[in-house]
Amino acid sequence: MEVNPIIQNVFAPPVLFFLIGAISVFFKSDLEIPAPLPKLFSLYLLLAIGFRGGIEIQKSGFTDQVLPTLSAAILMSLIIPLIGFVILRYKFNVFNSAAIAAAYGSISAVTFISAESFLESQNIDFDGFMVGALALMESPAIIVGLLLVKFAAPKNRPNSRKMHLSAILHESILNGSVYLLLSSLIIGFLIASTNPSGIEKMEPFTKDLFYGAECFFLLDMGIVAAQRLPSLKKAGSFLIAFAIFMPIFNSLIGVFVAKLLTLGPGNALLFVVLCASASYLAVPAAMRMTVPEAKSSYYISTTLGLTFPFNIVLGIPIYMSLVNKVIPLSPL
Amino acid sequence: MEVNPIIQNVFAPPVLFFLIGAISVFFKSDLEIPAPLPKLFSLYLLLAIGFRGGIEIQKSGFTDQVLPTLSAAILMSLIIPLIGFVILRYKFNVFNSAAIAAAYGSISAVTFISAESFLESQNIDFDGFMVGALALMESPAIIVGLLLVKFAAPKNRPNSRKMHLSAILHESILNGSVYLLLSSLIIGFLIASTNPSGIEKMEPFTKDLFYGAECFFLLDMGIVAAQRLPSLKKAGSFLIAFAIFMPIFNSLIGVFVAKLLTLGPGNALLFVVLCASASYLAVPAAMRMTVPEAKSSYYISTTLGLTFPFNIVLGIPIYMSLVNKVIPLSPL
Amino acid sequence: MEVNPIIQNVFAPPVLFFLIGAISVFFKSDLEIPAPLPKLFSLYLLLAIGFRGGIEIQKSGFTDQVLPTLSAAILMSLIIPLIGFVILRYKFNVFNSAAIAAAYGSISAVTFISAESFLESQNIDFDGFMVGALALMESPAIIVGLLLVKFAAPKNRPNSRKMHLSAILHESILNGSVYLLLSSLIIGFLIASTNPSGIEKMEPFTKDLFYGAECFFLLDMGIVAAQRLPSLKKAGSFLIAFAIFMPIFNSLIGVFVAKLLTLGPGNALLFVVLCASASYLAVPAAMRMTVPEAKSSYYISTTLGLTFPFNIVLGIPIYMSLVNKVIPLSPL
Amino acid sequence: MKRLDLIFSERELDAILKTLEKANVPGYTVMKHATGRGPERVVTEDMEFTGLGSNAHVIVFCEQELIDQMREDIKAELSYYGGVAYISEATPL
Amino acid sequence: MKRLDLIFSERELDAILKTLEKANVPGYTVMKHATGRGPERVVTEDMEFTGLGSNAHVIVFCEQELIDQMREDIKAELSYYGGVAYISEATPL
Amino acid sequence: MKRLDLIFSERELDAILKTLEKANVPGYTVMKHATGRGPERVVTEDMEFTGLGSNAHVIVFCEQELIDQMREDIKAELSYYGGVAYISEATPL
Ligand SMILES: Nc1ncnc2c1ncn2[C@@H]1O[C@H](COP(=O)(O)O)[C@@H](O)[C@H]1O
Ligand SMILES: Nc1ncnc2c1ncn2[C@@H]1O[C@H](COP(=O)(O)O)[C@@H](O)[C@H]1O
Ligand SMILES: Nc1ncnc2c1ncn2[C@@H]1O[C@H](COP(=O)(O)O)[C@@H](O)[C@H]1O
Ligand code: NA
Ligand code: NA
Ligand code: NA
Repeated sequence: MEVNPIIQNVFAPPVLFFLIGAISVFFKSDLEIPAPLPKLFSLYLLLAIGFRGGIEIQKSGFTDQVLPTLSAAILMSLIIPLIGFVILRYKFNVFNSAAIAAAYGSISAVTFISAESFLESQNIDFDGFMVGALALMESPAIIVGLLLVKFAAPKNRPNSRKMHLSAILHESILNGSVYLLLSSLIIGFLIASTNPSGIEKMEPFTKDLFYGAECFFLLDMGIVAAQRLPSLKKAGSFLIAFAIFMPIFNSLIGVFVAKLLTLGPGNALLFVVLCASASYLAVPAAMRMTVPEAKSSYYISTTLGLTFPFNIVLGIPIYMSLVNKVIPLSPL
Repeated sequence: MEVNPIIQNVFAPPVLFFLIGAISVFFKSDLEIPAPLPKLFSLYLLLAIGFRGGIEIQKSGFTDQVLPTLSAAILMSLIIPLIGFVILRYKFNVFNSAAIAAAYGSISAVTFISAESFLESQNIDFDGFMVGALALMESPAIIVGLLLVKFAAPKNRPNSRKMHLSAILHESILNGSVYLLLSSLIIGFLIASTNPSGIEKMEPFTKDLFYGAECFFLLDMGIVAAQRLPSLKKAGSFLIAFAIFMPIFNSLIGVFVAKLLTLGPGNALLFVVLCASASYLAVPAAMRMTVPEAKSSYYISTTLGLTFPFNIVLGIPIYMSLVNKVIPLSPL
Repeated sequence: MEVNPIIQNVFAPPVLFFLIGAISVFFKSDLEIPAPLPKLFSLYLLLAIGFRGGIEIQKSGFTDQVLPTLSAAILMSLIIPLIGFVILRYKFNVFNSAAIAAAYGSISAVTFISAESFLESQNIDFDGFMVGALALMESPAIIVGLLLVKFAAPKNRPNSRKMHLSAILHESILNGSVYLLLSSLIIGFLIASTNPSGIEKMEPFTKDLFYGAECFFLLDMGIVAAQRLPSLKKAGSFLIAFAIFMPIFNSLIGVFVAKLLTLGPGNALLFVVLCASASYLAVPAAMRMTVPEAKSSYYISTTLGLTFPFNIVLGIPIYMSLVNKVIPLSPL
Repeated sequence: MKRLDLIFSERELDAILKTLEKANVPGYTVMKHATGRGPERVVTEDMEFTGLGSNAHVIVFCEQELIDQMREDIKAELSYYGGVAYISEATPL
Repeated sequence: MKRLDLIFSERELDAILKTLEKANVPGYTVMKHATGRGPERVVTEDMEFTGLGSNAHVIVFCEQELIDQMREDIKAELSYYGGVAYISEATPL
Repeated sequence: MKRLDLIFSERELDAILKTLEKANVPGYTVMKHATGRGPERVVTEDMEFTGLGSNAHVIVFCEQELIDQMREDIKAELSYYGGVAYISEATPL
């Protein structure tokens, strides 16, 4: 690769739109995308990524790599929150530590989408079953986070409410974004199996439009991320450092697991990005309901204000270099 | 046909998205599509179905079948409310009976769209002029409903306001959804006549995107329908039975009229679906304004909560079998 | 040209949708497109027109015509407000005169888009760099308007706040719509230069969908324009006359400047339309913030309620005839 | 000064605003997209895309006299179509 | 009659409405998409698409007794999750 | 406790919120997308996509002293750009 991959990444439409969104905030432009329009794009992206992933999984079938990779993905989303928790406990109480750790164990679908776009622009192959990993990594991290609170929290948890296992499962699996992604994936799979003509009719919506809608949504994400920055300052330098170094650390674990799994470079990048990204949809929803003691600005400002932009702009190309170093290009 | 048509229908993307919407409610997922996004899709579908219908009508010209079919459609939307009214009067007062009957005499554009998608997936032909029938069946049912109230209501109608004929016409023809459908149809017709190059430029929006937008809207309709179910229980078993048997009864009349009209199987199915479907857009708007004595939950919960899902999931394939039985496949 | 160009223009989908929007208001239909859906389409159109313009500019390169045309465009947007101001001062105070004049010096992106659609339907060529003129004409008119207030307003301006140059620049350049158009243009240019494969992936969103989205937005603009008419009557006949004759007057200046610039008929029409159109996005935002003494209904009702519909329906074909008369078809 | 809160279906908005204009109120504020429940009806968010429509919440700050003037008209409208109206005290800042 | 204003995260809307229904209030009005700041939290518009959600503003016109009846339940909910509740006087039109 | 209702163009929202923050109010709630009419201007829904913007309705529950503290700043803002401000009584639940 001749050109610096970071530069190459920055000159992709989604990243550029993200940047002009962020810049508009710094220059105090009154550009805004009013609610609920961002929700429309967010729902659309989840539906489309799920649907297309389901089709790809059906097409490629369950190869040897699928089961080990999905298992490893779930494992990562169980282990990363534990590591994050231990680190965060230096500075934060159990509630905040568990909530932030869960966010970093879980994933960000839009970061994943951006990594896919990056791979496509570099003509690097990847497999549809990685969307399965995406879908499977949201819930386990939430469960770990809630169990950490359940067992590590002081017994005299103020205003405590009983946290039933059923509530934990409900929050982790039936969260709107998890549910939409999973069920769209199942629909895609079913359609590809039983009714392939349906795919073609969906594609103008789920495929052709996707890239542009991604750009539009990233324009908004740029605005949102930049608006979060001030409240990050209040959160303190420990958390700011955490929001950058935790993804890098997770990407390092991720790349070695990807090597063990003998993933190709495309799948490896996606795996690393799943490890490195942090959730701002499912995890905040679950934590707000079940651990109101945790300060929401901690877990939302770090994920949206720092980790997300870092991954989108710098992280993905950095992880790609990492993958290229660690995983020798096998002659496939 | 080897495979059960109901199963075949269920494995189409629109129906599957409808089902996951409904299931999300049963599992108490927090998936939601906030207002006014459903309105966006609803407006889009009306505009696109009208526009495309207008083009088709212009292309196919006014064949021998057009006038009889459209006249029969109007006739059906005048007769069905009368039958419904007589049945409903066993249990309900004049106001409620007239409002519910009008809803069942009128049509549901999204049910019609779903029937078109079903026909396409089965490679069965149908004609563009059936959209004309769709557009023409909304208003007459409203007019009949309002005349029923005007003449059958007790003379000492409490809080009565004079119901002028002009108000009745206004509510029935200038209702937003009727107006958008009709005027888009006219635009489509005009463009096809005078400026065919305009069609091509519209198609990515009105045609390619249509199927995906239909799925997205049906996802929301699934949520809405499932949320309506509890209030249906309150409405009582008579109304629940009515919401299932009235469409079946109407489909039976419809299929024989279709036979008399010598419609092909595709057009016949659409005709039957128009008879069997019930309105949740134009009729509720008109009834709310002019017959506030009618309980809106009666006519909205039956149409949205029961008749619509029944038609989408089971009705359409059942009506197709009916059509196939009653209308012998002529060797065209 | 055989057919009357006005008739030809009216039978284009965008104009027809505009008209049915307006007609729905006259017939008191309850058709409405609720906020923030119009904002979605407005943002989309700005993003897409900017992006595509940026690509075109990069493709065609900076020809000899680019610099003179862009300079002339800026000049026009500086001069027109001055002329408008002098005329308006016969009837209005400094504040109202400056605000209205600025609106007419600035441009309307949707009028520009409609002119492009008109040219395409007539198979007349035009250049991408005209979008540059579009982007450059918004701010100067605002600056002139604000300077007019700064220097012409009575010294004892009631409730006066200091109007710093920085505030003026901020309002004129960092206005949301100006910023989005300009930055999308830059992104389009950058992508076309560095990453042409990105263009193709954006096109279903920015190009294929464009025409349909334009129609949908014009449907809403028809509603909005017609709703503005009553408040125009209150504004008085002087302002009504101004809202029609000022665009015509500006188009006359425009066509002669276009001739001087030796623009081809397509570019000439776009240049004329930029001169003749009036702003309802950037200028009202700026005036509201910095010149609250001006009555907003004056500048918003004239631009939206009269000048915009006039240009869309009658203006564009009239200007085209004008261009065809003044600019002899050179044998290119 | 008084504060008048009116909550009713957005379908009646034009009629209510006409009543307010007729009484020459100094101003009013409208917030749409409200949902809720009254003695009989439930208004949910999904009604926004159906023909029923959701609720509007109208606030009017004005003198007691104006309220007395509009009372009968507003009450007639609300008793026919449903909706609530409440008055409270308010002091200009 | 009293007017009760409740402002809290839309995530708790179902729980609060259940409390209102349990007390048999004659009705209520809900306005979503509210943002704001409380003693601890800031709720901005962008939270509508994230998992946090924005605020809901609920208005209830009812008798004082009903309020007394609901007080403990509402306070428990709001003290756990945040939000404010205020009562004022209101007279039916 | 008092309840302060402010209604004004959303374009001034930042300035008003800055004033509230300066006075250290315990919190506030913002509802956007309000329309309405004042003595001079009419604000309709279509202004949301034009440059004018619609109205914001801000509610503040706070002590009288805080209101006294903010009064001049708020009045200056509202008299320049338009908008209304009213105070009423409110008791915490
Ligand atoms: N007691 C109440 N408190 C607050 N809002 C109410 C009350 N009663 C009715 N409403 C509102 O008024 C609307 C119309 O009520 P209804 O008279 O039942 O049609 C409801 O949907 C509620 O939004
Ligand atoms: N003093 C106040 N005045 C008005 N609204 C408030 C006030 N305090 C809190 N709120 C609202 O209640 C929401 C929840 O507050 P909190 O208790 O901080 O979570 C805030 O986001 C505000 O919308
Ligand atoms: N008397 C009033 N009652 C309720 N709202 C008002 C009143 N006067 C003005 N408003 C609101 O305040 C906004 C700005 O008013 P104005 O001062 O005319 O610019 C209006 O658009 C209304 O929403
Ligand atoms: Na992660
Ligand atoms: Na029917
Ligand atoms: Na101009």
